[in-house]
Amino acid sequence: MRDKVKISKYLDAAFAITGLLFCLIGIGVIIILFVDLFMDGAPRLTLKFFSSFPSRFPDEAGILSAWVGSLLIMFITALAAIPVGVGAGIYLEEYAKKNWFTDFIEINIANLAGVPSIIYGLLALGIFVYMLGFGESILTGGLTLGLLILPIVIIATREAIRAIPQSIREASYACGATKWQTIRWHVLPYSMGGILTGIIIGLSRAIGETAPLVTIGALTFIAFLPSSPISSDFPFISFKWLFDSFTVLPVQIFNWVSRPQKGFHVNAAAASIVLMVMTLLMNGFAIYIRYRFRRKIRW
Amino acid sequence: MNFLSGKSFQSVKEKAIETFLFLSAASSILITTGIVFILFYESSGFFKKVSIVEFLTGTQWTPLFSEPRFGVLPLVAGTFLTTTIALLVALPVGLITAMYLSEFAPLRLREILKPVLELLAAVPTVVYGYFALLFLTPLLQKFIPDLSGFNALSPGIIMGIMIVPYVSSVSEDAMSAVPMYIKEGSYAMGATRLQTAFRVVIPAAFSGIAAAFIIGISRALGETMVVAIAAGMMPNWTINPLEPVQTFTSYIVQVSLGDVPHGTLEYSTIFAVGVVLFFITLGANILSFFLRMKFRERY
Amino acid sequence: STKAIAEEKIIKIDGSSTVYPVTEAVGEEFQKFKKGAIKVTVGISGTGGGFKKFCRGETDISNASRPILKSEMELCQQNGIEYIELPVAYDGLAVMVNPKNNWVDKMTVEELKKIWEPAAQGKITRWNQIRPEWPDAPLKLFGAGVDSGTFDYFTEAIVGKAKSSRGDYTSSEDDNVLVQGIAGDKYSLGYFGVAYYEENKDKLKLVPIVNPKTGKAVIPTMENVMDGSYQPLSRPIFIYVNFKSAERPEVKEFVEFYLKNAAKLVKEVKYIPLPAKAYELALERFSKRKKGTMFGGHQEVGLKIEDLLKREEKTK
Amino acid sequence: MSVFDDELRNLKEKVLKMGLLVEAAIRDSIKSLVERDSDLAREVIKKDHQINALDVEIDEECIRLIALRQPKAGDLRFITTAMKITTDLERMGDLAEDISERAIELNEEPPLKPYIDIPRMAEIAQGMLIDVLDAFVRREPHIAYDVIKRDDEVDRLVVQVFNELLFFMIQDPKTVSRAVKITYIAKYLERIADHATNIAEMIVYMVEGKMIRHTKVE
Amino acid sequence: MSVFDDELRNLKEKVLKMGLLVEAAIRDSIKSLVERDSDLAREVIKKDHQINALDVEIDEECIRLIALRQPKAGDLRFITTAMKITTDLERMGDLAEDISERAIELNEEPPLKPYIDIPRMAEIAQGMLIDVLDAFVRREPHIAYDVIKRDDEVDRLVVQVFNELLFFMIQDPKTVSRAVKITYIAKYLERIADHATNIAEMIVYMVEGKMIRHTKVE
Amino acid sequence: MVEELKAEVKNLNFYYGKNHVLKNINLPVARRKITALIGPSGCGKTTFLRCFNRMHDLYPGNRYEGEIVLYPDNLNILSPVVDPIKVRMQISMVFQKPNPFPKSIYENVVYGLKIRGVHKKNYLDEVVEKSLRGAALWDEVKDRLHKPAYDLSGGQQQRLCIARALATNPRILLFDEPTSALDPIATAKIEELMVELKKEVTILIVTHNMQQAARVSDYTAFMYLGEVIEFGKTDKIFTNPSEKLTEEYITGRFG
Amino acid sequence: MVEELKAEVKNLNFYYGKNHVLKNINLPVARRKITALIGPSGCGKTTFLRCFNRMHDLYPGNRYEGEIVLYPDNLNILSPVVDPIKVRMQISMVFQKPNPFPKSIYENVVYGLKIRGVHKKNYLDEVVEKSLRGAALWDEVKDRLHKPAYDLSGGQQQRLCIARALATNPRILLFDEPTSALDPIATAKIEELMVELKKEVTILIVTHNMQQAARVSDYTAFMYLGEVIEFGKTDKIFTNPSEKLTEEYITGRFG
Ligand SMILES: Nc1ncnc2c1ncn2[C@@H]1O[C@H](COP(=O)(O)OP(=O)(O)OP(=O)(O)O)[C@@H](O)[C@H]1O
Ligand SMILES: Nc1ncnc2c1ncn2[C@@H]1O[C@H](COP(=O)(O)OP(=O)(O)OP(=O)(O)O)[C@@H](O)[C@H]1O
Ligand SMILES: [Mg+2]
Ligand SMILES: [Mg+2]
Ligand SMILES: O=P([O-])([O-])[O-]
Repeated sequence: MRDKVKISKYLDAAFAITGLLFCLIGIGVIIILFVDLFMDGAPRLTLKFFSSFPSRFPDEAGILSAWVGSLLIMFITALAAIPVGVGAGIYLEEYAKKNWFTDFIEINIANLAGVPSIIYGLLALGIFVYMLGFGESILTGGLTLGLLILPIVIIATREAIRAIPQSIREASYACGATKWQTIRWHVLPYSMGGILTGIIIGLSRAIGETAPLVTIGALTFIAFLPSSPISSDFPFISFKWLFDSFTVLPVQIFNWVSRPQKGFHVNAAAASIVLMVMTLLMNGFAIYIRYRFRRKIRW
Repeated sequence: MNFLSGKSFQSVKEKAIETFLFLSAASSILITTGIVFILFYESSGFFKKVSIVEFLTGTQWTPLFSEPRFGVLPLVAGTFLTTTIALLVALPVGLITAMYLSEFAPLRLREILKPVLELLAAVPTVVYGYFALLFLTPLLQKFIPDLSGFNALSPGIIMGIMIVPYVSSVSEDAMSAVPMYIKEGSYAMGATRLQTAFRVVIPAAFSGIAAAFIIGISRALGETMVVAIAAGMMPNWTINPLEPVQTFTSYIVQVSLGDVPHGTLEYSTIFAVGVVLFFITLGANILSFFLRMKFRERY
Repeated sequence: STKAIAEEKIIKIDGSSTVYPVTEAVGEEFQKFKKGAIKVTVGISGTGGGFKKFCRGETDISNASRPILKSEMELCQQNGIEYIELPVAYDGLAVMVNPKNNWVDKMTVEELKKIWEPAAQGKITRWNQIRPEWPDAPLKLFGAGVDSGTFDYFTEAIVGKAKSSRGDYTSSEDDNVLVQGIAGDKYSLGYFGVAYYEENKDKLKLVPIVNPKTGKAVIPTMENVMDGSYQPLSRPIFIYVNFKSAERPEVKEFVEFYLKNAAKLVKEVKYIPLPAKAYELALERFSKRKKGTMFGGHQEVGLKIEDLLKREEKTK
Repeated sequence: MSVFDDELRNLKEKVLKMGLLVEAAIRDSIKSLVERDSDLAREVIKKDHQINALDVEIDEECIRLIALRQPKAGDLRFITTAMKITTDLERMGDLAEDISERAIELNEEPPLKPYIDIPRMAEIAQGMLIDVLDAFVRREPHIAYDVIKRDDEVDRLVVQVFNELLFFMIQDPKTVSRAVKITYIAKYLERIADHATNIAEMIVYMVEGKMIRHTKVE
Repeated sequence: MSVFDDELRNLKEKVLKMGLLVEAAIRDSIKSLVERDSDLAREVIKKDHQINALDVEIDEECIRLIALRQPKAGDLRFITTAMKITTDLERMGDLAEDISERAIELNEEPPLKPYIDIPRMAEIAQGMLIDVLDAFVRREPHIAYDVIKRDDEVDRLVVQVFNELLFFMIQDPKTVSRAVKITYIAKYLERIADHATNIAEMIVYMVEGKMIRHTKVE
Repeated sequence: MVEELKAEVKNLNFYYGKNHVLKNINLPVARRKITALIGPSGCGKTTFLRCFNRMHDLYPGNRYEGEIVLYPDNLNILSPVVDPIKVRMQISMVFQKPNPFPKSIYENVVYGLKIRGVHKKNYLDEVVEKSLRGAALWDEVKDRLHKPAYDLSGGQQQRLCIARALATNPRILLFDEPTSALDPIATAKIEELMVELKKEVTILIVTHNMQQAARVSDYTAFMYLGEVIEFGKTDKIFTNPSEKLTEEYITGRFG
Repeated sequence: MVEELKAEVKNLNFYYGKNHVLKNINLPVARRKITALIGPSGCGKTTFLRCFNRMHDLYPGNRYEGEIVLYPDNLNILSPVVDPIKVRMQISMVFQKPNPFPKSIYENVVYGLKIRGVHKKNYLDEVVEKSLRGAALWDEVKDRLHKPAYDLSGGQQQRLCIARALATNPRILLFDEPTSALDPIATAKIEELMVELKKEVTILIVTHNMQQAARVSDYTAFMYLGEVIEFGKTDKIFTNPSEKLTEEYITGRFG
């Protein structure tokens, strides 16, 4: 028995080292990736790179239209996915009765989360581009990615809501609150951390997506910015930009990378760094929010 | 206070909100319906011309050649290969990482490691694709001289690494959710950390881990850009990971980006492939749903 | 905002990825020239994808690495779309091996056909099956994506039938990927656009192709392509202009700008310009609003620039 | 069978043991008087400490049980009753001791007259004690009620004895000292019966939960 | 101040009240004897029910407190002591009643002799009772020890009274009936002192947690 | 009993779907007294208590039969025409685990009013002070009303929940095992508080802890298998219950 | 006290990092007796108990000073050279919340042996029966040994945890508030069981419930602010404690 104990202890130690090693492999990959990209792309990371349009000359090409496009697309994506996603999450957790239909919705949402992004591209192509005639516009792109992250938002919302103890809800009801008051005053505020995290994780996934946008035709040379949402005439707000064409960072990267000239590959590396930093920032923000809310809300 | 009150403004508002939320939840069904509709509608032309039997049993996939063959099995093989390799990497690494993080790592280290590992999921997939092609493949070729420049192995591994955080993060959440008092029960019996992890924590967190695995599988099945870039786009009826292969997804991007006239039989192949892919992921997700139902955590 | 819309002048271009760099360069210059007053967008959805949109009237100009096909012509007709076909440059297909390959001096069309025809699938797998004196080593093949105009053209030119090819080779839509493949394997052989060779001279070695007519082995230099001696692996690429859009002054101005500056810009993006005469003829064709295609709705191989010009002249 | 039940049974047995010791003491003290056996009387006096010890022991046990077991309802009534019973029993033991003391004193003098009523009273009182112990053990309130009724007979006898002895004393002053002592014994016996009555009343409380003490008064 | 503390204070006050009633009863009964005031004696008898009522009330309260409050340690000793004290106090009340009864009887006959030792004994016993109540209220064991010591004086006086009366009776048989009654009264007072001693012993237990009862014996 | 009644339960039956959990319950609830519900686990105490504020309406499939009449209004609060939300305003509840909202102390207390649309600062301030004083918490928290409620200790949190329940000026307070998550000292505080509170409101308390029922309540109902087996004054129940089952339960000889 | 000792705590100090939680504790542990630790929340009872099986070794920054000597071996289990895993084999623990592993009843019981590499079926079967009998659970579960432990009721789960603890044949059993999650009837069962168990093993129990300490233990230690204020026979402590603090605590006049 002595030996067995010893063996167990050795195994234990060995596993600890293995585990750490595996973690380090993952981190190593990130570091290698980043260093690799950085060595290629660093020289191009100048202000000009951000303020220039694409060009046939690698040195002059920049990502202005791409990052503006990415931001606008993210805006639409968020606008589309957040209310619907959060609303669906709330409905499923707070309102839905347990029956075959909600089971069905549940399986359905889990499934949508697993549907390859490219299939969303096919869907968007059929629905938004052709059936609804939105064209290859910012609106289409945003809605497509919105659909793509909708399940992520729904699932995050549900998880966050589920973490709220029933006792809190009952406390609210016992004070005479209605269902919506309970949701509005308690469920939503307390799950906000989780929901926001889910949204940001979703957006950071969306911002790196290439395939679905490629299928709806985003790979575009655009040397100008979408029209301004503020116009000089009444009603001073214009929605024309929604229907403007767009490009986004990953698509730009994909484009550059398939060009023959070395210079474009450098650009691609630089743009990749930008994209990565953007996602890293978003993820960092998500982690921060999670941390903040975890600290603020205890049951 | 008047106890007896009829339908008030309050309850009308409640009802309206509930309706909105219900519609949000139902949107997921709408999306699924949309996907199914588009896939079937667009592939109906294909299946009118090509028998399902040939499609599902043929071992040659050359839909774009002058003498097209529509056997989807090479794509199945390619998808299977890359997915399997990815899972061979992601599941053990993810699980071990999760075990390490939840049971072995000091709290501080875990707080750092976990978000850093999650960054692996935040890297744009295009970047991973080139990483597999330009970094890993040449590296592997040093050890495996037989390895083709395009192969299933390298993107498989990279995909594996890419989905490690999905697996490890969700598994770790499930393992951390196993209450400390159950783990202490094991330690108090004289168990080592490893014994506790394997014998108590993993069984207790089984459904969460299973869900993590399914997420991993879905991701691997649906991943597009990595395989499109590094696996070679060669429909190859093989299970040799050293050879180039083509997956469902890479076929879809290939055609989306390519030259095939829309509305032709060739074009409709992507929807046929989409249908297959959709049903495979659907199957995985339904499986996961029932697994979760069956192994609901109870402690 | 009606004013804004009135001011908005956008030229929408989509289509072939092969033609994309040329059109992009033109678009860039044109916008500079117009100081941003006119906006140009260029997309990539492949020649076929481009035509699909074009024939639905969604784009003003379509990039094409091959002439419009029958089915596409019908589609355009259904939607009442008429077009003007304008050649803008030549694209040479290069056959490439690894620089460490010291045995291949040149190849004939027959040899290439022996390698690439569908019958070769699974059979022709070693170098010495092509020429016995070549090493007994595996033959690793790389080729343009089966969904590309390049693939169509290569199969047509070598095998004799478009899209007729063996399937057991590595293909990619992204030619850089092919470059990597060939650069990474001593026993590799592949084909793709010349521009990629130009950028990766250190990693690749060009294979001279024996011109079946002259019997001379030539490599795809700009001169050889332009003078038609690099045959059959060079082809013209086109833009198609929507007839109605051409009425719009900005489109008209753009197309004219395109043809006038093509010679210079094509070279800049490592493509092969048409002879100056050809551009003049094309301009003329445009100014006359010459509708329709010069091809019968199918691909043709071995078209020399002279032939093209002759046809152009015939249509005058 | 829980620990607490064991402890309660234990307590009950102790109370019973104490009761039986008291009963024996009463019996012996009367016997020592009737049979003029001073040794027996001294024996009774000597043994009283056993009763006293049990008294303290039972009290401590009761307090321990209350402190450690938080008895409620029936159990609680049982324990508090036990605690109060011991006071009565102990007092009965003391009274037996007192009877014995008087017996020793009386035995040193010539007998005044044969004891008739005193043994009769003693018999009743003893019977009351035995029955009351029985009622305690069997939780039987009817027996207890019955005991309470018998107290009147004892009271009647006391008056009778007192009057008789008064007569003696007035007739013959020499008997005064002895007669007074005998009236004392009668008084002691009356007290013993009173205590038995008290116990009976407490048993009624223990079993039925109602306090019938002092209800006759008023 | 918790409810329980309130209840305990309440209980204490009730015990005190009962004690004071008993003290008054003793005082009045002796006064009725000495001053030959039968009305006062009847008053005492009439008032005994108050004491009895308090006895039952305190007992019930104690049981209630044990059942509802799970007293422990000091509190528990306090409550059990209160429960036992009432038995003694009630008995003291009964004895005062007995004294009154005897007083009424004696008052109907001519006085035998002026009472000297009886009031003296009564004074001591009363003092013991008052002190013991004081000890109870102030949780002061020293006072209790002091009370215990004084019991001997009472015992001594009883013997003295008894001998004196014996002398009377032998001398004059007519006095027998009265003298016997007076010896009874002395006995009653002795018992009262005994009960005060008992109470004192219980107070020692209550405060110090040690049982000193019966420790003199043996 | 001749106490004034605050409520009366008449032939109450309750079903969780098909599960018949409360069986024909009749119970008077004396005004400004504490009535305790005791009984073995699963006997339906919580279920019964939650009928009083119609908490069961929150979950589908639950069904009441019978009446709970509230006096002096003479209103059956189980009647379907009665708005459960209004019932809950009048009959507040304190739960087993302290469940303050993760907001400030102040916000917790005024919640019940705010959802009723009361927003007048002065008035709210007043209510906060009054309720916190009522819950014997004012002195401990008056300097940090706007600090998070979760910084309070468990016992303080539970008193905060009581203050929250008091803020809407309820007529009846329901306590469901309010101290089972607290240590003995905090428990004692809450118990004292309940005794204090009954000067103003009627209290119903469910407890597993018989001692607690004994300590605080005026009346006790012993429930078993969904029925009220015995109901009476608490001291009677604990010193001398009428029913054998009750006796067995309170002396721990049960099951 | 002249009982035979099973263990003796000598000058024990314990630190959570810089937090000095146990202060110079000395305590004899009588063999085959139940020793209860009581005291207000946060006084260090759990911390103290968990020193006995070196549970604190699981978390970084914890530090012991002093000795816990185990008799008759005369072994200081806190000594750094002693393997905590071996200590835990000898000194089993039962926790506040029943914490069976999510496995079958059988697997739960044999867990301690299996991790020691014991796999002989016959032997394991024997141990399972013996341990379950020891935990007074055998009759209730003998027909479903291979069913999930989570299908058992709370009280049964806790007894299963006791059986699991017994399976390794420990010399000391540690109980940390073992019934605080159970209802009174299940609690009574566990208490009976503990009394039964002390025929074989030495038991240390932490409890918030003074009544419980009173009911089951032979010795009681009252702890306050990390110190043992009073230690003695349980009946002494509950009827007549020597220290004022103890008296205040057990009569509920504390804090
Ligand atoms: N939502 C529900 N659906 C169906 N049955 C339920 C539900 N909630 C409780 N029950 C059942 O109703 C009965 C009464 O439950 P309730 O919670 O009222 O008991 P309780 O007396 O409060 O028990 P405890 O003391 O354990 O809290 C139990 O048998 C329980 O199993
Ligand atoms: N992991 C820890 N780190 C730092 N301090 C701790 C830790 N665990 C407990 N403490 C502190 O040590 C002291 C003793 O805690 P412990 O849990 O032993 O108390 P306890 O007597 O068991 O209390 P309870 O009755 O509430 O369970 C407390 O003041 C607590 O705040
Ligand atoms: Mg309950
Ligand atoms: Mg603890
Ligand atoms: O994109 P292509 O049509 O030129 O292959």
